[in-house]
Amino acid sequence: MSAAAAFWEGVKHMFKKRFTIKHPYQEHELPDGYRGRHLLRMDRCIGCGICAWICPEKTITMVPAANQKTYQQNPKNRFPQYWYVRCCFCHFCTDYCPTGALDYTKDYDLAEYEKELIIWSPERLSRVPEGHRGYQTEFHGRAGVSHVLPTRED
Amino acid sequence: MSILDLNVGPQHPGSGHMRIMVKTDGDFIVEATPDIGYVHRGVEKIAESRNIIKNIPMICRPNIADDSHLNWSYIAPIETLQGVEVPERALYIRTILCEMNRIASHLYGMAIMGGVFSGHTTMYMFGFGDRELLLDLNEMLTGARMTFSFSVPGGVRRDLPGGFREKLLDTLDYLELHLPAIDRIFLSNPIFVERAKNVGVLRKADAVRLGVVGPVLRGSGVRCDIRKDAPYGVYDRLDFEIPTSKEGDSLSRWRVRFEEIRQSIVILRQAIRDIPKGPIAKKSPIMIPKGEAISRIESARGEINHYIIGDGSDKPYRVKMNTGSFKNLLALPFLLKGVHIGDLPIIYGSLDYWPIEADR
Amino acid sequence: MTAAPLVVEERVATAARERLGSAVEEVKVEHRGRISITARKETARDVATCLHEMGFDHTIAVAGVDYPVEKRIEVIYFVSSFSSGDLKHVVVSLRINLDRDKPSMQTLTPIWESASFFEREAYEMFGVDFEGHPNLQKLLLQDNWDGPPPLRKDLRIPEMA
Amino acid sequence: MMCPRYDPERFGMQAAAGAMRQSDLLIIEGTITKKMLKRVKVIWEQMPNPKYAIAMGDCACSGGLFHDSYSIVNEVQKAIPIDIYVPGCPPRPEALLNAIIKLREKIRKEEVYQR
Repeated sequence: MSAAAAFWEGVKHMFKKRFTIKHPYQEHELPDGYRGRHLLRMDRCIGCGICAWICPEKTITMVPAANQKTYQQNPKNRFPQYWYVRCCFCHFCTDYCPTGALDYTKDYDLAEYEKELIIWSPERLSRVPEGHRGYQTEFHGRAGVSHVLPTRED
Repeated sequence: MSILDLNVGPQHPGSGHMRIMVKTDGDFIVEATPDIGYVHRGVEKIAESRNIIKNIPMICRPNIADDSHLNWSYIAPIETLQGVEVPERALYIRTILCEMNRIASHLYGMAIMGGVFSGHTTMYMFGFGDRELLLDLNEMLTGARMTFSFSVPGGVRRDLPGGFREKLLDTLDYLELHLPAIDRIFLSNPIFVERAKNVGVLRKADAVRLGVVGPVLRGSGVRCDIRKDAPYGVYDRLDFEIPTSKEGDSLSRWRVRFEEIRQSIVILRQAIRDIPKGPIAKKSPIMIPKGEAISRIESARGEINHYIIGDGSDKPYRVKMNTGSFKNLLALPFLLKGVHIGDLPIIYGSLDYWPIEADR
Repeated sequence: MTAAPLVVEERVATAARERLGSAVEEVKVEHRGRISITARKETARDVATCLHEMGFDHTIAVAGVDYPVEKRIEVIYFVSSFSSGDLKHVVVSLRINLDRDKPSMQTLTPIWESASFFEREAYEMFGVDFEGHPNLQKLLLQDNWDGPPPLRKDLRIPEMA
Repeated sequence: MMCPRYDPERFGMQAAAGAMRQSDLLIIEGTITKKMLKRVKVIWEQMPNPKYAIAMGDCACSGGLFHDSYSIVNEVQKAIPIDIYVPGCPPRPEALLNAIIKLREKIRKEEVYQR
């Protein structure tokens, strides 16, 4: 195996299909169930705080909804607020939420200039990103406290 | 004879921070002592303060190139203590994720430790390019590129999504076609062979005495692989060989990793072919009964052990985490004695040493 | 998992019992591939040499465990074998109990050289002093660490309720 | 991120691989332990002005998963002025590229003497 063969191997790749994705103009298509930012459905959240309990980094704090909006299914008026600088995107909160109020989105671009801007209030979390398909039940663990997951025939 | 001190600094193009304090006499290394701990985050201490589910993301972080093995090794003692019977399909899905991870981790190692350390940029581009395809598969199966936290005590968190089987088989076909190209430009490239042959030779007796594990051990001719010696999961039902080579030099260690990629492709094809139907998880409480257990899992960098003591609460009493890189570190000072300074990156690279996994 | 006949494990256990006799407090076969031997501080070295001759040629882990209630620190050497064929799946855990205030024991590095970094880590994290260790220095902690050995139960981190 | 799929050289970026004196962007990727903090400061001093820093990943921004460890520095911005925080564990390569594009906008807007 001479050096020329090795060199030719590299040169051969000049004529092959380009592998680079020109990022800002071409997007890499993310699969369903990609674990990006969370999506909160405020009409389902009962404020039980299991998501805050199971979070490994204590990212989630329970805060009242803004501008005195009340939800009848959430008597204590407590909603999860995420501090994404600490979140490891393991999505145990989404799996353990008993009412399925949390969901996966494909939104991953959360960089900010200051740390405080990365605190996502419940209202900001409940904004649905465009092109979001509700695959929540397919991937959602609906595990309740002990994580038994639904079986799904492939 | 003037002994000069040389710091192969904590930050270098390799992965993670680790300093080697080298004493050189002219161009030859008299003595090299590794100084580690620059990425020591105290995983074992924090693990005692969180319940077993909260620990999973943290236990997998020390080696993000090889996340699923750390996860399985942490879960195994908990499952033996809890006595929960993991369903067949979950074991098969774990095996699929682990073998995909082994290929991605070896490609990462060849790209950074083999390519960048010996200035071979094409190997770096080939290795990272092919690894991207596997990361796409990881995204599809688990939702994350490298850090899955996918196994929980009692099973796995998701089932195989639709279309995963075809995409996996296509990726494996492409990899099988592209491996000879990687072999031609890297392993059989006379320039790299000249640098890596008979460099950093670790004979069989020294390898056993120093207790090195994984591809470093198999590169020295010791046929030892936990997947064959103490089979866990479904490895006793899959037939594959354990590649070893006799010489024990840097090139043979890379050759063993390269052959292991081929074996992992064979394993993946069998696993995806005869994966049974059925549940993917079993209900298991967040609690460890009293007792202790140690697990042995073969990761891409060698044998990983987790020794967990449970005291009946939901938090483990003691988690002792032990990774392949920490055991291979002992070979570094031994191999670097009396070696030309130019060979240091090649020898250090051939150990595929991952400082974050060693410091924990 | 079918309860395979623990032939190999029984053979190793009985061999250990005869050759060591009094030096060993207890030899127990836990389950497939796991044997635990409890030895005293003084007899640790010759138990180790006996195990080494039996074929257990390297350590896969050395774990320190702190039991503040019983006022003891337990150092566990997990050893296994590369060279001999049928011992490959067996892990012997050699347990040595030390007093918690001044834990010190003879180093086993001359017998298992693979234990040297493990012992340095146990020294740093638990304060166990290994007499005769080639270079017993700090391994992982930062240079000016002044607190107690971190893995002992008396160093509490904020989250410990 | 430096791999062929998200080629950053299109943005005129190259991994300096240890040549601190020629680089002007320091990406803190991952946890800074107390032992490593001294070295990070040494690197930061060696870089020529104007210089910028990105805290990439949870561990660099806020300690992330290991926030209560005994050997971790939780707030790196006390030691080094951080311009952009990129959450994620680890963040996607595209998230880092978007952060660098955002940093370039910030550089265009501010004058150099403010550094």
